[in-house]
Amino acid sequence: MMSIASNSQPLLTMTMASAILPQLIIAFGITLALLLVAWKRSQRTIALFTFLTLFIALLANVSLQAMPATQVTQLLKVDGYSTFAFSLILISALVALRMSHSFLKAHVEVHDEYYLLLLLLVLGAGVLVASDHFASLFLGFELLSISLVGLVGYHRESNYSVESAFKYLVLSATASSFMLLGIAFIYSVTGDLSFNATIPTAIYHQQGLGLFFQLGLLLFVSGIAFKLSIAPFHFWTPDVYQGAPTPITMLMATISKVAMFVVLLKCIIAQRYLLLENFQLFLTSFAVISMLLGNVMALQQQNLKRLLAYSSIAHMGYLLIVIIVTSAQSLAFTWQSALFYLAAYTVANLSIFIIIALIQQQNTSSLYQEDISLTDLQGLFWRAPSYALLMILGLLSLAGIPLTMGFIGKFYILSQATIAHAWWLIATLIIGSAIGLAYYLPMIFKIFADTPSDTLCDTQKMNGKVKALGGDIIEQVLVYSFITFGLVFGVLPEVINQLIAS
Amino acid sequence: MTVIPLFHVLILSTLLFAIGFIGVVARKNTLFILMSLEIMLNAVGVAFIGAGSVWQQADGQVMFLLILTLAAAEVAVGLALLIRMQKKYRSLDIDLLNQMKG
Amino acid sequence: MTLSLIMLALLITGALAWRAERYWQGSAKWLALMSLALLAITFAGFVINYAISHNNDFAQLQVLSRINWIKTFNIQYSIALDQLSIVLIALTWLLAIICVLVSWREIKRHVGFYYFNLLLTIAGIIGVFVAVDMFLFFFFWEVMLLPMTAIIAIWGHEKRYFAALKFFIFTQVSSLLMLVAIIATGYFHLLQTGQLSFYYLDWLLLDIPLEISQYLMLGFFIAFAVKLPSVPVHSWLPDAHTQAPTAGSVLLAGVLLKTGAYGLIRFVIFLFPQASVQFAPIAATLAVVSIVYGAKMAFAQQDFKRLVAYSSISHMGFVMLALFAFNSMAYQGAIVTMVAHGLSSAALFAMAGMIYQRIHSRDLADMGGFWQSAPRMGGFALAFAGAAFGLPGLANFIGEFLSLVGVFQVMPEFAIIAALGLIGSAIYGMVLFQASFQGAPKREIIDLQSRELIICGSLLLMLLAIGLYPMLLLKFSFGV
Amino acid sequence: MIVLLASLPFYPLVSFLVLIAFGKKLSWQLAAIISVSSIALTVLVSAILLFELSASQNQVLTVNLWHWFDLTNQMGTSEVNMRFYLDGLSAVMISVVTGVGFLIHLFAAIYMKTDANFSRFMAYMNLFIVAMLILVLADNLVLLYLGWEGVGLCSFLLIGFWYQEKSNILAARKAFIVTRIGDTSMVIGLLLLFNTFGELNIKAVTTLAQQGHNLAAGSSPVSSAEQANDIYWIALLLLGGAVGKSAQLPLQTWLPDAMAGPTPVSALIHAATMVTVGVYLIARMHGIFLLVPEVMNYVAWLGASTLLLAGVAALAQTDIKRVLAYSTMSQIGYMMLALGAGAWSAGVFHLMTHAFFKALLFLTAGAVIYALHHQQNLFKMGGLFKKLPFETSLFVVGLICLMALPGTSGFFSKEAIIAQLWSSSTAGPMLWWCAILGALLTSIYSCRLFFLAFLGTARFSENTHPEKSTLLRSALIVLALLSLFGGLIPLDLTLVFSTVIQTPLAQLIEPTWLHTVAIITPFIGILFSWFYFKNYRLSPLKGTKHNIQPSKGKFVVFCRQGLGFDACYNALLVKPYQWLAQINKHDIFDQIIMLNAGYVNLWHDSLIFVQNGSLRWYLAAFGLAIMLLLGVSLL
Repeated sequence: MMSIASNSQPLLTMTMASAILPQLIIAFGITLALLLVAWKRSQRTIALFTFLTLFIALLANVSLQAMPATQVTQLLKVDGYSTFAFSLILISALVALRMSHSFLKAHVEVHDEYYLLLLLLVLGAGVLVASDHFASLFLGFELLSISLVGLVGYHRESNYSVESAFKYLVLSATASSFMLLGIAFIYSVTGDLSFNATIPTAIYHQQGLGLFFQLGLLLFVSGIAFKLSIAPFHFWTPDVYQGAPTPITMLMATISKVAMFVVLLKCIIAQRYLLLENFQLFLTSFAVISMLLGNVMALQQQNLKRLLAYSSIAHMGYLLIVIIVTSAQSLAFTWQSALFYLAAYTVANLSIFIIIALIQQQNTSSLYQEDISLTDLQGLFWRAPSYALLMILGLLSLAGIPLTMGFIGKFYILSQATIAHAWWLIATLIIGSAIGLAYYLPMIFKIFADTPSDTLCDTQKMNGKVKALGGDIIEQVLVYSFITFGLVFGVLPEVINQLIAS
Repeated sequence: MTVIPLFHVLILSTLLFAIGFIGVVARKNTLFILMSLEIMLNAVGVAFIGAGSVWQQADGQVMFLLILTLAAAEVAVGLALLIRMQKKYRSLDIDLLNQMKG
Repeated sequence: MTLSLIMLALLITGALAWRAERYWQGSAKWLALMSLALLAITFAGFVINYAISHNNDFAQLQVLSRINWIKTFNIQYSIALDQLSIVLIALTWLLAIICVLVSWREIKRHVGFYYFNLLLTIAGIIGVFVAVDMFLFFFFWEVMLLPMTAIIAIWGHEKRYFAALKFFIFTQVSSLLMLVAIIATGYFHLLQTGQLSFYYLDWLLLDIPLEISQYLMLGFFIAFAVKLPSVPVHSWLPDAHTQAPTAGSVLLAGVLLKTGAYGLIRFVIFLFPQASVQFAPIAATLAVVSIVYGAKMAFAQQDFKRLVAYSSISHMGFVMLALFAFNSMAYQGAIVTMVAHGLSSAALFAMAGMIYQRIHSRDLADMGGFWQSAPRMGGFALAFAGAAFGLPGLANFIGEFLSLVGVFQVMPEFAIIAALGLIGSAIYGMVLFQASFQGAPKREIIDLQSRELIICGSLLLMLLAIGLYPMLLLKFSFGV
Repeated sequence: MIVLLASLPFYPLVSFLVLIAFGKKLSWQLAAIISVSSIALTVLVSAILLFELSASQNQVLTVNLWHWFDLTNQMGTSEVNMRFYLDGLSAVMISVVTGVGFLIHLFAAIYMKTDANFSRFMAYMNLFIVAMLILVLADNLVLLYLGWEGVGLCSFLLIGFWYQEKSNILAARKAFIVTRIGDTSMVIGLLLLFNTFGELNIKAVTTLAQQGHNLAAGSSPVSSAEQANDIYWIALLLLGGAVGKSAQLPLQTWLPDAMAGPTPVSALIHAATMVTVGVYLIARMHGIFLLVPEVMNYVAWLGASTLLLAGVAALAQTDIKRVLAYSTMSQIGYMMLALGAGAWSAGVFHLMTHAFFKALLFLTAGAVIYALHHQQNLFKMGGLFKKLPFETSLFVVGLICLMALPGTSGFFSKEAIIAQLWSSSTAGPMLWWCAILGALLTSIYSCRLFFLAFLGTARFSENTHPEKSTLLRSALIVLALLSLFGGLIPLDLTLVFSTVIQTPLAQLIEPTWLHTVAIITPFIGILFSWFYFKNYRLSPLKGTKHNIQPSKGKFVVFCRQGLGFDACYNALLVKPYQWLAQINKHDIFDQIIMLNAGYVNLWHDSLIFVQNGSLRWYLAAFGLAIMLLLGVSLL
């Protein structure tokens, strides 16, 4: 039972520092940003500065890939998996940063808090991804939640922002207190807050205090499930996704999901919670409900963001299968399938949200980018083929159709489930993806549908319209790069497998 | 100094937590919801302190310090939102916040 | 290697056609036609000189190339050819050219993108017929669906979205079951030989105990039963056919149904022999029910294309019955029926397209007495309806007779009920022909033009050739 | 010479293709010349072939065109190829088909010259001759089946030639589907046959069956019993096919409706050639039928019952062509009776003579109808002997052959059949009496037809304009001569039916009065109808205007509609099938699946209700979920 303060080695050796270099870069970035704000208040510089910090952190993180797993103080442990997850997070942050330019231009005053909150959010996620101790988990969780509350309610004038911010605040506060209570009960029984503490297996089954352990475990998992928007605790997701501005919804859908899932997986594997059979029961019930509920509720959604919220609930259900069926000897394979699926899910969501942001840019009706409905997609393919192609790729990837990363992700999960003979989970997955097709495909058909004004020959119409869809060179580059990302990794997933396999 | 068994501490914190949770669910005024959130967090603090003392480790108290900072941050953001809600809706009734549904 | 190049060429010419259409009108269809013809010739040339240089008659699977694709699962990009796939690919080439000819004047919106999708579907279908690695097979199996659904959804008729959605969900759900079966067999291979592989030839050496192979076989069977519509899961076909554009339904009926039958042959009967023998009675009942049910439903239809769609369900019921009889006579009958059905249903759908172009309706009530104003079209329609109900001298009769002889030796009572299906086919054949071409002439329609004559003429010639001299085809399927 | 045999069916095929390709452009004369000359050519070639046949050593000519396909079963593979096989029986058939066909083509060329798509008509007639020749010359049963279906298709096309009227289409469809039922039973027969003998070549099958039979007599009973049972079923199924095509009892309802087609069609297809195809099949497969006497008994009884039924129905008809149709049905009943009784050559001989006089009757009826501006109702004719003397005399010739008055060809063939009935093992005295009763009925309805149409007063006002063209009349005269003196054509089919096993059991002593009764029955019939139908033939007394109405009696109307067979088939088969099709129009399976989709949408609506946007409800749900999970984990 090693307490934090009393140990002889120096607190932070060189190897440890280099291990958590990306997180350190972002932390210094935040402080420098605060100083920058004091020195010269202009939105362009703060945006550029944030871009630089994130970019350098990404470079540092990628260079970390080859590094063996190192324990940085008792709180953090950086290994191949966390670096891959953190690079995913940094990429999504960069894309969100790019997308928020147009959104912020709509208001006159300078928005340096926006960028600060963004950096804080990324730092929180970084801490979470590398955490190895309940305290660091708690720190990362809170950093993430509080900064997200600020970002969700960023627009003062929009009528939804107060409502969604408040809903998110109250619900995330309750969830974190549930989680903390859970951690407290676990701590009270096991006596050690770090993940890889050796928990005597006897504890799992003894009455009395053991009961508190199980209660604590349930509370802890429900707190995390809230953040991952898993079925019974998903109620906040549709409203907050719709209320928040699009770049922030993109962040919520990708960064918070990736970070939370990685930390949940680390904690469950390290603490070997799966030995408890009703823990297995909780997770299976979570997975089945969220798979069915997410898909069914998304069926006739008209608002795109609400639809994507429900589809993210369903996808978290698919991901849970990876945890349920994991077994001691196939840990590496579990990590590989989980991270690949997360990568596919993130790329798909990023591509869809990029297109939603671009569409919202040009129709000024929804200044605060809340209500983007299915009819806005009408005939997008004939107006802007490249945008439509990216949207279709994203949707196909979410639906799990070959040619896209989503399919390889689903293939991973299905192979894991078949090895573990989890036939019922496979059946739910198949039914879920069948229902999923019932709302992904109509969206694609809508993209191909003829716009009512499509009388004149479509060739001239196309040239005229693309310019109108706006988006200067960087957006075009972003769109084309994501198309190539989606296709290349869809057809040749081997590239990512190397990255994960450490 | 009589040793208070861990069991009692945990029961106390669960009860306190339950009170806070009911406060959050039942209350109509947003201010009281924030207050009940505080109660829940303090209940967790109690549990940590109790656990820490049983295991003779400082971890419990360190966690409690962290919880306090969290509570402070949350309340700050909560009150800010409260003010904006007041300006926008002219009332603090939580049930006004239900435009987004379906 | 040339086979992958052919598929790639199809993709590239598709994109080219799409681009070319933007600059000068009408170039896409010529480009598509030229590329299809050229690639068909290259394919034929490749097969012939491969046969000569390696002097084998493709009786066994000739593996053409194996390139590592996904190392973590030991998945290779491996393709191979044998007699069955050559026959079916030849059918695909022919029907592809027919499709381009049929949609010459019918497609007016987004013409370039249409030909892109058409060529992509053809590439997908050829991929399905040549893929030997199970993952690659599944990959092509799904890739084939995407452009096909796009064709139905974008260029279809009034209820096209519903039909495209139904078509996609039906096939997708059943192929997910197949994916689970593929993975399970792959890991069984790992269990047995310690090395995970999805390679078809490795799987052939596996001996899986019956109670496991039974379920694996079922996973494959359901996916192929949906594609080859057998009764309980057939309801996507009539909708997809009625709403698809003519070329779409020609392709759908002509070739996509054959991928189901091909899958049955290669991945159910050859891969899990004991399980399929044990499953044979159930499959035979399903087949017989779909023969009789298809014929009955066809009789009740008012829509020209829906009637022909139900008739294809009845014909494919014959194929399934013949396959599950496990004797070489029935197997040859199945192959001839597949090719014959491909040609005759493609012809009937082309005919439906031509009628639709003239009177903009598919309802038999609007038709009537066309023979008066379009005698040539009437003649061809009679010949194709004759082929549909198994008139001897045309290809379908040979297929049906061979499969009936084969099935009779193994399960006589099923053969007798299937023979009753012949009466059913005569009834709907009569209804189809008489309602549209005989009776009091309601409207004047112009007779077949030169392009349409080429289509009908070539198809009729093929049907007659196979009908009168089936050795053309039969010496190809001795391999079993 | 072999090339001649191979090329026999190809002359009409060429003319068919020419007519189809350039149909519209050809004038009437040119089209007529092409089609009739091609049939003339076939007549010439078949004459040469007949001569060659008699010269050849074992009276058999075969030619192999090309290898069609192979059939394999456990006994090994047997080749099925396009081979023509000419022996005594098929010689008779091709002479009938081409000879009578040529005359009918000649008649049709003039009769149909005013029709708009004349060339299409002649094309179908040629195609019919092609299919008929293939059927007759086929050496294996699959090729026979090809001809069989081809003939069915042509009869469908020709019956529904005037496809503008709805009734013609229905008649054509009915004909095709009813014959198709027969064909399906024949296909099943073929399957069983191949399964037992492993061979579909007719010669080989008959020899195998014989060996099997002789062997069975000696060897173990097991294999023979099972094989005998198979042979029983094969014979029965082949009989089903024959019954379908030759419009015998169970499947005869299509023949009367087939009269909707033009008259030359009824003459060629529904009198001379197609309907006799069933008889040809049974004659050709006599080797099989001989082994199963019970089936031959069924054939006999079937023939007899159709004979009587058709005779009774013919009595009640009002349309001249329907009377002839029922008379054809009864004459074929005679042939079936003959085959059933084992009198093979007599049956085939009657087939030939029947072709002559029935074609003559139909053609003259056609000429009469043409003269009376397409009036087919007997009760609207009358007194024609004054107006159309030529047609009347020909009709009389036809009728006396039909009634088998001594000296005519009908007499020779019918007497041959009746003579062998009494003592044959598979028929018997009972059937002999049916045959006599049938002959009586035939003579009665013939006289009724003659009196109604030709004697009595003219019950029509417009004047007749008979077709006077010499070609047409010469064709009719040739036919009349043939039907009068056809009986003298020497026909020795002993070689074909050599395998007939002489019935070992003792000859039943035939009573002497057998022949006399057979000869005098037609005269009794004439006498009876002379008195019974008195008012039909006598011109009414001056001043009293009485026109004869078809009797409305319930029984007579019942007979007129083909003794209720039509009605009961409609009620039992057609209506239920249509009803079944209509109720399941929207595909039960489809609805089940759509039900699931609906169910999911129902789920969607109820769940959306849960997401009602109020924060406190979300929190309550949060707590509820935890309580639930806690409860579950405690259990």
